[in-house]
Amino acid sequence: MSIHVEARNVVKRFGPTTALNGAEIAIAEGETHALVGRNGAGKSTLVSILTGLQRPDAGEVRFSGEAAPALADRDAWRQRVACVYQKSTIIPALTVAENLFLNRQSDKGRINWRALRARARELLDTYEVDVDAQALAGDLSVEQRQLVEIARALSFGARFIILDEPTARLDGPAIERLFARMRSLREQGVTMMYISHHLDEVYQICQTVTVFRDARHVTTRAVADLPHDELVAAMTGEATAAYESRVRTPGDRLVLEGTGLTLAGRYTDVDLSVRSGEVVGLAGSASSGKVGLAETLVGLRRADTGTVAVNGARVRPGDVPAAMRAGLGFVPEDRHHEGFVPLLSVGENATFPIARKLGRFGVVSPSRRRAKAEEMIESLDIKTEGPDQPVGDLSGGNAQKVVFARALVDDPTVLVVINPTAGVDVKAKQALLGAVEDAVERGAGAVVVSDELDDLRICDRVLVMFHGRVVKDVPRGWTDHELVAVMEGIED
Amino acid sequence: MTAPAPRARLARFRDLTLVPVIVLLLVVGAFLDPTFLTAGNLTNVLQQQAAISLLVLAEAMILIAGKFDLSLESTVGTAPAIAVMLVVPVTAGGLGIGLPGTLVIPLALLVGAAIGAFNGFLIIRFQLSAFIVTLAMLIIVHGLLQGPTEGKTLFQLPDSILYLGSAMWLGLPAAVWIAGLLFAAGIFGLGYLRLGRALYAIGGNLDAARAAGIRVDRVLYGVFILGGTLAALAGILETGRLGAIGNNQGVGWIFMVFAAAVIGGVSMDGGKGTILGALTGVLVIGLVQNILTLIGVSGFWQPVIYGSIILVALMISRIAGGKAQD
Amino acid sequence: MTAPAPRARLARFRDLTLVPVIVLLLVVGAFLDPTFLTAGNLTNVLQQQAAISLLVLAEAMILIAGKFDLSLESTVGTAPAIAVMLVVPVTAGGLGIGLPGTLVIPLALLVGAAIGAFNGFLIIRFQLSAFIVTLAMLIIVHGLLQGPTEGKTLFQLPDSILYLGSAMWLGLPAAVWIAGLLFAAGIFGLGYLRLGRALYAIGGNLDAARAAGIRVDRVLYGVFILGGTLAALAGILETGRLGAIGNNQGVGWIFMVFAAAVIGGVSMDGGKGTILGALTGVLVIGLVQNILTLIGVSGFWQPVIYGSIILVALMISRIAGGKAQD
Amino acid sequence: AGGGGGGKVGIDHPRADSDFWNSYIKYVPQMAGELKVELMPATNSQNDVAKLVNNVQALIGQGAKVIVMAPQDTGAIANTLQQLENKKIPVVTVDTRPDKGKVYMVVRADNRAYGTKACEFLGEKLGGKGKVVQLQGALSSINGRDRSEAFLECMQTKFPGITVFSEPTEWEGSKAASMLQTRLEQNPDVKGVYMHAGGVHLAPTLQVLKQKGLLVPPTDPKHVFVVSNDGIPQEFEAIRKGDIDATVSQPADLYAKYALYYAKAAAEGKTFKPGPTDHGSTIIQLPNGLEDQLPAPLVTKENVDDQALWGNQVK
Ligand SMILES: Nc1ncnc2c1ncn2[C@@H]1O[C@H](COP(=O)(O)OP(=O)(O)OP(=O)(O)O)[C@@H](O)[C@H]1O
Ligand SMILES: Nc1ncnc2c1ncn2[C@@H]1O[C@H](COP(=O)(O)OP(=O)(O)OP(=O)(O)O)[C@@H](O)[C@H]1O
Ligand SMILES: [Mg+2]
Ligand SMILES: [Mg+2]
Repeated sequence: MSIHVEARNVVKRFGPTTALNGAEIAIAEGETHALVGRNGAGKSTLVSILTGLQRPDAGEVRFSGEAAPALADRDAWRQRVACVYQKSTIIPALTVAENLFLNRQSDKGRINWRALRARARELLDTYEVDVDAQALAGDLSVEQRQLVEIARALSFGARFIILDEPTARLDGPAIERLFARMRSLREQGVTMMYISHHLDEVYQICQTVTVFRDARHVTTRAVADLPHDELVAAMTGEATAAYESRVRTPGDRLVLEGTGLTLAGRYTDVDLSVRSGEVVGLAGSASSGKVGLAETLVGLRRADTGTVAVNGARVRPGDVPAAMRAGLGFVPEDRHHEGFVPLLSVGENATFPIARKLGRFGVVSPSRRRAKAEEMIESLDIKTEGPDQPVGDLSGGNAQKVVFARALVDDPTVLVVINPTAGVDVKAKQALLGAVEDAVERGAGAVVVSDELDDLRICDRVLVMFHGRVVKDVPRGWTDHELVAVMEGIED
Repeated sequence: MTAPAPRARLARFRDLTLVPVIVLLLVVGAFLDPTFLTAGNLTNVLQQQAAISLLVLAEAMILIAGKFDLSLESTVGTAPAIAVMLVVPVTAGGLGIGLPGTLVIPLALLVGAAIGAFNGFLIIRFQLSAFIVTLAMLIIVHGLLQGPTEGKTLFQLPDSILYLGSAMWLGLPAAVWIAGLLFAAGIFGLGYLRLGRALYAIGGNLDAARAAGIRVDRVLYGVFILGGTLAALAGILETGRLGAIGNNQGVGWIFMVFAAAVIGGVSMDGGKGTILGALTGVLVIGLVQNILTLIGVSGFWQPVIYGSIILVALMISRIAGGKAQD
Repeated sequence: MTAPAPRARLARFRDLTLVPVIVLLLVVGAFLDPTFLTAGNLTNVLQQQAAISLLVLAEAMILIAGKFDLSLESTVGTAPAIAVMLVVPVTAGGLGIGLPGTLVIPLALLVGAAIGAFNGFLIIRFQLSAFIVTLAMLIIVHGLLQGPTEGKTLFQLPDSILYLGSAMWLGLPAAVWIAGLLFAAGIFGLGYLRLGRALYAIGGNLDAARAAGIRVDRVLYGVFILGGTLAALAGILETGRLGAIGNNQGVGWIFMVFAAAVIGGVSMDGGKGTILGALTGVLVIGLVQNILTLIGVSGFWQPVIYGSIILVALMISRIAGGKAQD
Repeated sequence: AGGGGGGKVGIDHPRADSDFWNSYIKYVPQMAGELKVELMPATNSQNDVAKLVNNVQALIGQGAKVIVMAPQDTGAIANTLQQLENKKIPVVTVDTRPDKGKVYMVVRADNRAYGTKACEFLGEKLGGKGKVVQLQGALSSINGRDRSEAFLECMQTKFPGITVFSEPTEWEGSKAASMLQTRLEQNPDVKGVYMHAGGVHLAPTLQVLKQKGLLVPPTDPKHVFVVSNDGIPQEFEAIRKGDIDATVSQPADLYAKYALYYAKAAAEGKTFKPGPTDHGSTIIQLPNGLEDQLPAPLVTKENVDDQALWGNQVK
């Protein structure tokens, strides 16, 4: 088998950080090649170099043995490689059709919008993406946007396609559809590079896997020859046992109660209660309303009807500070959107909810803040230069830990976490789930909202939502298949 | 065959949220003053707005591309003035270089383009804040008019620079034709050309535009240069209309330019808005000015009425547009 | 126990990138004119900058919170003028309401606060673009000075409003003390108060601030109201310095205010910058003005020199700051 | 149809932000009543020649037969004057003299004479030596330039021993105060100030002098001689108190009166010739029309209470 794409000895620095330090990868013609590594290992940086967005400080990229085209020659790059980037490249103010054919709306001259729409519809149909070609991309759900990006990447007809964490925001059936598409592309001889933190996906879809650690290449092996724990060990540099959820007995005290909650278009007539020492999962496929419900519980949204009580006291609807004061801590759905202020320090981001306790008369004492932050950095094992480093400079997993720190800093009696491990590497995932369980062992109640079955395994029971209603209360001991069936509404 | 989806159809109408306002102004104007609805008066409104509308066109494109240019207003006076000074003798306020008079229009456009290119250079190459760079440039470029003229008006102008702003073509001022054609070109270009669509992509998500193979820097340079050139053309039209270049030509326009673009639906945040919308914004501002003049509102209170109308138009386009503005 | 990380130490110095510029200006100034480095002249510089510095303080806070206020400059004239008109008799240009003269300062501050609150209302409640709302308000608020005064200067002022701008305390003008104290309060407040840090959070990521339990709307209202009040106080100081309220009081300041804030390191994009940095920006602008006056540069060319110095300061803070500006 | 014959008079006011022009604006309807001129609602071009052009177009559209205007930018009005000439609409300009284009009459005081008068007054008071500061208006206005040039010219020829510092203030009180303060710091021996516009410069100048302890009677050797320009009531008040020494009274009332007088005459088809007039002024010939140069008296402590001065009539 010949080598289709090759990166040799690539070095890339961003100021003081070295994102890639002599990294290599060689991808054989026609294979689906996984690239895995912990957050910040340099995977996305390699992607931007392989797609010609950034110039390596040293090293070279070769396609089928030839040197890569000049950086300015975008057309040449696009004939060689198509990509779904980790960061969205959808332009919200433009229609889906235009996003699909950005900068190639027409060959030359006037754009024929009608023809463009037709082409877009055809493309969306081909990849079974159920999206209106004329809708504004900004009106799509995160999942739909992701599908549009994938359809666009596939549409170039390039012989090499890179997918950087495409499944981080997809639910089960959507992932299956994507994999089906990838398999058929492979049959047509297309080479792919696939990046994901879901290692089971690597086993499902890839033939070869390359592991990066600390900006360097560690190993490249056939997937079939590499057991799961060896792969994790290669990524983390040490042997790591799979996460074992702990057993506990929930207490009797109701810490969180939602009664008769309805929000038009999102969820209808939901009752929910969480006891101290209990972890309740909220699951459901796309648009089931679980996130909307969780956001209502924490005060980010206001229900049309119904009440939320924390520790027995009713909380003013739609009032985050009130919910926090009542003893609630939470991790929002999207860390970039609602999780942290990138320019502010780790210490500050982590201690906002307790700022009033860090000094008198409205003053925040920097030394007390630093002390508290160091405590949180220690307990959550956040990899940072210190409490004064801006969160924007941290890798995704560590930023997510800071968001956890913010949720946990006030010793909440109720913890609501939404997609707690999105885009987070194996080890960080364990740390974060462990943090939820620690809090619960200290007597808190927790709600875990997630699409990932791994996250739901720590739950004492899982409420499954379907089209805005809670359809089933599944106790511990479910199998993947059972739970997915309920989520898809196949069985009730 | 296919009915357009409701959202997209709505988006198209969003360009036209000011049309009811324009109709209302026409009715109110006709009611308040009999002269208002005459062909003569409406032609005057168009002629008076012709020059400033070119600035709105330029600013709308720059805003859509996600940038900002305050210095356009200074170019309106400085570009034609420098061109004239290169041409006329010292006795008429010239610099004594004495280039041929026929070159004056290309020279003015060139000066405008050079100012735009310099803005682009500072903003794109040095990655400085567009607001503050063009604010400094607004001051500097105006100084480049004041300095050599020592504050004096240039009134001995070559005939060629006066022609466009004062000629009539087919019964309408040439300036109106020119502005109309350029707006038509703008509507077409930003609606149907890849280059025009690239502005939306750049303003909407710069990294995505770059990833899609759009030569972002080149397009942005182009937009700043085009903006400066249009401002220079606006200056040429204004020079022809007024017959001389005063030291204050264009000064203070920029606020109206932004007001027109924004009430016309162009977002200050980039990537949103249309040239047609910007045009309706210009017309609203022109009609309001004309009506206030006709009914003779006290000059002291005019700003209050004027500002309030901008606020109301803003609210209308906010409510009709439905989304928070930025 | 723990040494600050290198990053943080660098960030602290970033506030002070203009310090070398200030030193350079002091050296150059001393070299060009012997009067420059005298205590008297430097005191004058401080006094001349006192009023505008309060606007810079206000604008810096508003910018850090991710918003924008152009209308501050109009408040400088209008707030004290309305207060005076409520107090003085009709013959002195008053409205004939005749409130007691001792109320004039609280009244002026109240008017400023009300203007700020109205800005906040439109921007926060109606979610309109801050740039364009405050642009319209700039026009309207100035009209509220022009309208009732019919363009006349208010000469007969109650003594109380003149005091702060003209008194000397311990050998320094009272205005300098006031501005100094307020800047000290601003530096402390934005550095160490919960409320001050909330501004950075809101400007840096509004949704995250909301999710962190900060009452975003309330804080933003507060910042607009505080901004209006500071502008009114600036107006009071200026009134005392000039001895009358002209129709142009404050007009044209806003550009200098932005220039000072931005070269001082405050980002137009929110969440970045410090009050100390903004203060260095004010000082640079004040020293440049003073030097240009002392050496008697031709008025015609002053804008060019002035704008160029802003550009250079911008580049210096860009290079020293290291990051692209927005 | 109103009292007089000939038709409607359209009038555009140049700006609304100075006391002088505001007095003028107030006199206009009063004088129109006295002279029985059929006046249309006035427009205001707010110191913007582009607005002036628009306003004139609107006035013509509404049927004006004569136009009265005060173009602050005297060059950029040329085309409009040409159009008005083509339409046979006579134009009276107030205060400024257009560089090009036909005018029926320019009603104006001699701004160069203002500068010269101020120079002569200060030169004599200072005994031909020392330093004076000139607070200029905006450099782009012809009146400002005329005053400035005449003042400098006169100082150079008649009082070469006097050093003049010229400060461009853009008609802003704030700039005037800062510049004067800085200049006094640098040259504590400045003994005279000429202000181009009492409306904006008076109060700031007095504040600066007060702060420096220089606001003392003329008998005191520390006294700084101040000449203002405009003739507003506050200047007269300051002269009476001895705070300033003189001002040039710009005749706001006569501007209004004779602008309308000539407008009416134009509407009735009357013509004028160069030479002395019946109201103590002289008409001179310009290349593009005629100019009536109204007297602009220098007001000092001696004549400050003269009731004929317009500044003593406003209340
Ligand atoms: N534009 C940039 N400027 C500065 N640092 C950067 C930039 N891009 C990446 N980095 C840094 O380079 C390192 C590698 O980042 P990269 O995004 O390649 O990691 P990754 O392996 O894709 O991680 P993840 O799994 O979280 O996506 C990180 O430390 C990151 O903070
Ligand atoms: N901002 C919004 N405005 C209006 N409707 C929305 C908005 N966000 C989501 N929806 C719609 O509300 C419904 C429920 O959304 P919600 O996000 O609560 O579901 P979810 O279970 O979290 O789905 P997913 O797993 O796909 O995130 C869906 O139909 C979704 O399209
Ligand atoms: Mg990545
Ligand atoms: Mg969701």
